[in-house]
Amino acid sequence: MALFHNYYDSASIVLFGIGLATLMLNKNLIKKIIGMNIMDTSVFLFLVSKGYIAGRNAPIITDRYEGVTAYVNPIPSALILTGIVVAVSVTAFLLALTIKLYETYGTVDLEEILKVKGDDHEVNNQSSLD
Amino acid sequence: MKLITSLPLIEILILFISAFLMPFVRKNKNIKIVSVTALTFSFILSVVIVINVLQNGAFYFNTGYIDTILGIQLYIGPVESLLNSLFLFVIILVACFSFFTIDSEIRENRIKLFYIMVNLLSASILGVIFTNDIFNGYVFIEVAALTSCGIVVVKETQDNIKAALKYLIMSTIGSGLILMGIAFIYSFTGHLNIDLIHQAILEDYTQYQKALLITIALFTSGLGVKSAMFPLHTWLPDAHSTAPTASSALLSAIVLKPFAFFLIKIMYRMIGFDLVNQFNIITIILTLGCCGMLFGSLAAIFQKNIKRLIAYSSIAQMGYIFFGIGLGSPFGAAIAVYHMIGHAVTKSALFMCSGLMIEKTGYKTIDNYKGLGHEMPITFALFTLGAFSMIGIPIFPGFISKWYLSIECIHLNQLLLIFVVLASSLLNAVYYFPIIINGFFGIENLKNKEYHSKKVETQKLLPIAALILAMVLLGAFSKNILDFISPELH
Amino acid sequence: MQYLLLAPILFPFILSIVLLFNKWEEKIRNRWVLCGIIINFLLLIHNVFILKENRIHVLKLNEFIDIYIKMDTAGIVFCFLVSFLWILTSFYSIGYMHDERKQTRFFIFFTATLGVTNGIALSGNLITLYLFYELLTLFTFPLVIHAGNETALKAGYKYLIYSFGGAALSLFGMFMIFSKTQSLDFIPGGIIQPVFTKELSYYFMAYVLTFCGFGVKAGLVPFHSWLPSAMVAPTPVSALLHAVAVVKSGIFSLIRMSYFIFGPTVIMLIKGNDFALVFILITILTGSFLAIHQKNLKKRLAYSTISQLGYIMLGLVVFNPDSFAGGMLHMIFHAFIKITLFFCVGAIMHITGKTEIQEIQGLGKQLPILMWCFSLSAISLVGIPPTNGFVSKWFLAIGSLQTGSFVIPIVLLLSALLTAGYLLPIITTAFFKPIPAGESVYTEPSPFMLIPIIILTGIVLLTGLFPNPIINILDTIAISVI
Amino acid sequence: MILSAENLLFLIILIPAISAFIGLYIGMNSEPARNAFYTGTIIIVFALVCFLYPYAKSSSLHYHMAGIMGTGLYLKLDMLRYVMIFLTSFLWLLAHIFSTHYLLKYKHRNRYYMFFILTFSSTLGVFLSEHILNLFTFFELMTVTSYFLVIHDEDEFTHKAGYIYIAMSIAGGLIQLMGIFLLYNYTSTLLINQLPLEIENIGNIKYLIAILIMIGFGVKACMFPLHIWLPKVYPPVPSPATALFSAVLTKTGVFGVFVTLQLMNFDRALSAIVLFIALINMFLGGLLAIHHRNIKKVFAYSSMSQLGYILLGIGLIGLLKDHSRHIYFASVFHMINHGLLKTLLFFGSGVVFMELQKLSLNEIKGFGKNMPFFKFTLAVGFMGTAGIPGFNGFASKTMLHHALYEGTGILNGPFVTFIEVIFFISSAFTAAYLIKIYSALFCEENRAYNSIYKKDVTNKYAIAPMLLLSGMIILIGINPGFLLTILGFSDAYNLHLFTLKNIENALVIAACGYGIYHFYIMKRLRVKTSSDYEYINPTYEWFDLEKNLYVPVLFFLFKVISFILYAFDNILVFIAGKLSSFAKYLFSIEFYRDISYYNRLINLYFKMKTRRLNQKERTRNLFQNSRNNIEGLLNKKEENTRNLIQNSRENIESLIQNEFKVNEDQKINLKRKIQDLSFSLSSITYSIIVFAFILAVLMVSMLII
Repeated sequence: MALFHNYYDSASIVLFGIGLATLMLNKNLIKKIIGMNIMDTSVFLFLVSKGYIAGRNAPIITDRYEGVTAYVNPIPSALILTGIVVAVSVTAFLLALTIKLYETYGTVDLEEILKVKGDDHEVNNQSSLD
Repeated sequence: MKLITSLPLIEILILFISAFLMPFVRKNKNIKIVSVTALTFSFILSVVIVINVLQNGAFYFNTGYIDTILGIQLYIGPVESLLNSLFLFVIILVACFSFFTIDSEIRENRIKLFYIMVNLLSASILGVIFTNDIFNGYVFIEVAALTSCGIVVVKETQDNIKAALKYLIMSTIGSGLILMGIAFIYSFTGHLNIDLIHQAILEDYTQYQKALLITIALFTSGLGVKSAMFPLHTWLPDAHSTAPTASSALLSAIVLKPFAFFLIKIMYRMIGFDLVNQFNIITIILTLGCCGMLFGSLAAIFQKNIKRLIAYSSIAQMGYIFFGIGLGSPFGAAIAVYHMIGHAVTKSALFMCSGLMIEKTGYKTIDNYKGLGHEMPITFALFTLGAFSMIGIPIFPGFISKWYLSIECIHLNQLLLIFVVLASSLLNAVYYFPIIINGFFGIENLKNKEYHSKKVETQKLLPIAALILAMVLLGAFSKNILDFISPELH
Repeated sequence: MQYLLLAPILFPFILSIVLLFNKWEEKIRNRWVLCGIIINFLLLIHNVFILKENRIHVLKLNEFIDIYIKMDTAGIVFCFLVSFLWILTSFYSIGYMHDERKQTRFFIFFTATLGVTNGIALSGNLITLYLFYELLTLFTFPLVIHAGNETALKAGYKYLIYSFGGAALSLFGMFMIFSKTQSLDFIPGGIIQPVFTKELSYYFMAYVLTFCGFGVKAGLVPFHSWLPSAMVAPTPVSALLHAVAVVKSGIFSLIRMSYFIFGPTVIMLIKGNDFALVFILITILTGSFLAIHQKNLKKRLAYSTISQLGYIMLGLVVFNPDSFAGGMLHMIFHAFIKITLFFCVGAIMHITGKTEIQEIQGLGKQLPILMWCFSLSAISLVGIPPTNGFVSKWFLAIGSLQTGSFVIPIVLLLSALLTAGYLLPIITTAFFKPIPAGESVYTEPSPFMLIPIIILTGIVLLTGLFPNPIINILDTIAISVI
Repeated sequence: MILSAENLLFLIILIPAISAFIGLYIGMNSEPARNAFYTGTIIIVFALVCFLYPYAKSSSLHYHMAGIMGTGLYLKLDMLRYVMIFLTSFLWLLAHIFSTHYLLKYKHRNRYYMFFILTFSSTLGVFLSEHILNLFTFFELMTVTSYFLVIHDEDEFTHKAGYIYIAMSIAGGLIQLMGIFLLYNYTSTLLINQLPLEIENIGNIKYLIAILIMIGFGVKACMFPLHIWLPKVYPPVPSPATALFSAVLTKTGVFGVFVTLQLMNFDRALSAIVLFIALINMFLGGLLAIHHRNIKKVFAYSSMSQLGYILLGIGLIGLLKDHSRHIYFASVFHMINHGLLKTLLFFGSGVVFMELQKLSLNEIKGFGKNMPFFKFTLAVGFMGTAGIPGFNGFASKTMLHHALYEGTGILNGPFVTFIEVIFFISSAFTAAYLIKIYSALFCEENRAYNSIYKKDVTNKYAIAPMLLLSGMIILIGINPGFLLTILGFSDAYNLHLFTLKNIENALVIAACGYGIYHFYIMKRLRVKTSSDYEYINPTYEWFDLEKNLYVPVLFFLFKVISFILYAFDNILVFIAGKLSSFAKYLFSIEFYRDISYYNRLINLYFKMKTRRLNQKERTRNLFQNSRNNIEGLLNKKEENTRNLIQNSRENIESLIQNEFKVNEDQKINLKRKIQDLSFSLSSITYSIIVFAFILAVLMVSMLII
């Protein structure tokens, strides 16, 4: 069965599922952000596992260059570096917004925040069917 | 000759550099000047690119001048160049418009942030259009997502932040899916460059039937979220209606389009027409497009807030674009691109007009706009022209894209789809006409409204007028635009 | 020289723009409007008789959007009818709009509509016709809601939705035709060549769609209810638009579609005319039956227009030279008669403010000239032999009998009886009912209103007694087309 | 040259038409000038008609004027048509003289005279036209112009009469038009002289055509099923006009029937139909005339029965194919006599109406007790109509009778005897009702009038025409041969009408008439009231063809069709209304984005409950609305539609109000519930759920396909 011998793919798919579920189901903003990070890491795992060639070591040149065959395929790992940068920046932005919301609403529970009507006046007459 | 081919990269770099320089500029006035000069300069470059492509066809550009495709490759065909110049044209006009309106909408210290975001956003949009490398595309999509969320949140009211948060979460899910899609493609083709992937897929796609299907699904849903495809559009009305006018104009008109175009690139250049038609994902996109068209217009009918109304109408128009893609024929994709251009020009004009209306009357609900046609006649006239293109009065681009869509439907002998196209344009009429009629006619509408009382300064009106003029020209020269676009997509 | 062809279409637009931009006081503006429209009529005469060329491609955007103006006999006949009646209506509306508000706005759109209707008449292909068809709705809309009150706005909405719905349907039909024939130019006898058996249902659907699309403006039954509710407009508008310009352009586009695009042979092949016949017979009966119930005079005339339009469409759907000539004749005669009736009702409303039928008791004695014109036109609409209503009914009946169907003449005659049913009571109440006590004395309307009415009644009676010249012209068209 | 014979034909029609309008203009300022002018024109026309006699006698005149009325104007003059126009112009002259005196107390005289002369010109047109379309045109013109005479008095009663008259004539005219359409379609010519040979070879469609055309003429000739307008129209019309209605306009109908039969070259079946209807006419006319009290109604029914006689003659022409000359001249002769007699009678009723303004026998009893001249003239009229020897009625009736005998050879016996019996009974009825009127008018005792009406009718304008007419009646009565030779009947003199047998036969009829009068009328119809005898009229309870059959059927048909077509009228508006309300309901859910999912479920539940109660209440008043619709209050149509929309608008408002009401109280108890129950999904998560669901569906569908 394909699932048993490529552990990395199945692991990353499972991780992706967990990340997606936490992102969606939790009310707490912080949990959502954590869920998002899990999702991203699962994708990175999947990508890195694609580049892995058994019996070779990481594509980092310590003291001397041992030739192409000694190292694992470097491209996926390079991709993941940019992926991590992107994930970090998004998390930073999300946290900033959550702090701002916390300052005004005093709670991080998204449901509470959404139930309180917004401050600018035209919002309230939007939702009722007048 | 080499210099010409590197122009696209220069364009993107100019915009990025200008964005990075802006924090050092002290006064807001200079910020605006820097931003617009960067944009105009890149617009000039884009026009040069278009002429170059017109003369000697599409060309590739490998960053780093290495002829081997190791670095990131940009592909500049007729569609890309045209989209690039037209989007820049609209962004410049929206920026000029924002010079005067942004001060009243957002706080003093946020203006600098706004213009940085605008430049970054335009840079990333050009990147998404040009790249021939899917991971590079992913990076630019991420930058675009963050910056577009930035220009939404810059208003910092309660609702605004909530909407921005909702938008950001939804787009992160989208980009997660796209990344997973890229990972899948990489896993079984080993390349990131679109053309190489295409050759790889053509060789042995039979083994990866299921994987290919999943990647297409991932890309569709990921990009669908970002470009407000029907079921995944719930973030758009809140984000666009609470954002400041300039940014909502940018968002609706420009930001949604590159993601849809990226989907076209993946579908037709990476995987190829015949292969894509085998999977029934195309019919799903088609049905979602139709539902989008109908749902968008129907929802807009019951809207009271004018910005939400126009936001819902852009969902409907995105529905048209996905309808074009969903037809599965190269000509369908060409019409989708043409509609992108037409809609970009019209929607930005409509948003800017509604912004002016809100600024002058202080209300956002339509019922307060009775007799407005009398008070601010020019803005309302421009709004009416924009609305006419949406409704599909002949000569305007709206009508032409509807005509071509229907002709394409008949060629693929699906006559029922034409009903959907016409029904949605009729529904447009149902919600645009009351605004226009109540504005211009009716005794009690015009009871105590003096003529020209809410006069709008001309410099705010110039960009809108330019856009409407561009719209009419687009309508007039639709034939040669389409001849310019369609060969490339075959 | 070729561009003179566009004069009848562009000149009214220029005139309306001139009116828009200078704020003249009433007298000068009236003079401008009058001589503008008369010049337009002269230009038309010049084009028809002196100008050599009769076709011009104004704008060719792409293979389907191309504005193409062509003068052929059918177009000229319709154009003459419209331009001539426009002169008389402008006289009348100057008199009528004297003490109304927002007159300049009225005259701006009034002149612009003339240009659009001429455009419909002279258009050379279906897409130009569709373009002017849409513009007609947009330009007539402000006229319909001229009164500006709530009911007028509601009627305006209804009119807009119906017209745009119809336009969308006909657009759908045009898509289908265009995708098969790659061109929409009008060629007498139709441009759809060999129809293969498998394509029959395709063309039938195209025919049905275009027929219903253009039928909306021509008052076909299920789509007609905008006409009575549009009666809220001032009388020159309802007289001109809902008796001549709007409805007749609906009919004219039906003629163009069925005789110059589909062609009689094809329509008979796809049995489109049987489909249309059912709708038309219902239109005739609905129009006349419901007219009897209406108390309001204008509403009654509106429903009568619907039924008379049914006559004209009947003439067009029965593919036979006699009935075609009958249909066109009735189009011309009905235009003259109905516009006189509307003018008289308008004059009555203008002077006495009365609109209901039982209010105008004994009015005939106070306004003899007006009511005599009304009675003569009403009698000629009923179709009593010496009048022109009878002539067109004669051709219609003979034509339909030649195709062997008994139903059409019977419906024609039943509806003639009903026409008498709803028009004669007006004459009897006006002339033969005693003037109620305490009725204030009314005098005849101003000459501006009265002269057009008298001229029109004269024309109605004249064409009734000597219809031959018109019949010959129409026969030439009929032969070339069927 | 313009006065050449052919042009005269057209002039005869043109002169009165133009003079009508000139007279109207003259009448504006001076009455006598206008009267003189009109008398002058009629005299000129009469003179022209007399001038034309030699042409008519020798050969037939033809006149053709191209262009007018699309098909051109074809006029023809032969002996029959000459008789008709002579009779018309002569009677019109007398009626005009009579009306100058009669209308003194009337208003709108100007208008009356105009339409009087216009009807004259169109009647002449009917008799002269040779092209069926011209005939039809003048026929319709005559209808319209005479209609304006009918509604001259402008009161409610005349308008009802006018309505029936115009409705029936136009309906008849249109049915006739249908016949003409078919005729033209099959023969492609409409000239009367060319038609007979064309009609041979068009097969038995010609019967349908003939019947349709005859219905049109039947309305005017008061044939049986179409006679209902007669009793209603004659009383309100001013007497001179009624005289012309009965004497001349009915003749146009009969002339039309004759022409149609001529076209069909006297087909046996068609003549049998005409004969059958004639018999009904004769019998029914007489029967109803006996019962009625209003003298104009009596004379109306009497002219119906006399027309029966003429139609009998025309019917017989067709049946007695070879020697039909005899019967032809009999019916023409009877037409002339009937014209003269009816004019005289109606002039009499006019004189009575002038003095008393009443027409019912009960009121005018004993009016003419001591008025010798009046009594003499009416007596002559009654004698003539009853067919007493020595008067013109007798001559023509006996000629008809003779023709019947000749017919015995051809028709089978019993049929002739049947006709014979009907002939006898209806003549007896005629005698009966004439005696009834004579005795009521002249012999009854009426103290009220004795004092007032001592001396005779003074006005010479009224009495002169009556005297002239009675003189002619007697003259023709005595020497019928003279008139017949003028008509061109060769062996007029050896007719020997005054044989003993005929006279004896006529006297027996008169006796039976008196018998019917004495036993039936005096006993049954004269009831002894307190002071005096009172005539009652039982026919009102009888089955009245119009009230019980025509009106209810037509009204029901009209209502049903209007209702169906009304449904067509706003079928689209109804559907649009339903669609928009459904869409509105659909989207109201979408916008409760602030209240949590659970709340929304409760909200929905509440709404469904409230909707169900309004549903019941709304269906109740919807049912109520549709009930009063069905009751056929169609003229309430506007209010219904308005309150239907009103209800639906109120329902929507009430829906919204109680939604808020529901929201308020619902919120209160919900708040308490929510505190302990923290489970809720925010709108963002709501949309993500949707998204996840779709993604799942996508995945599953991928895997399956």
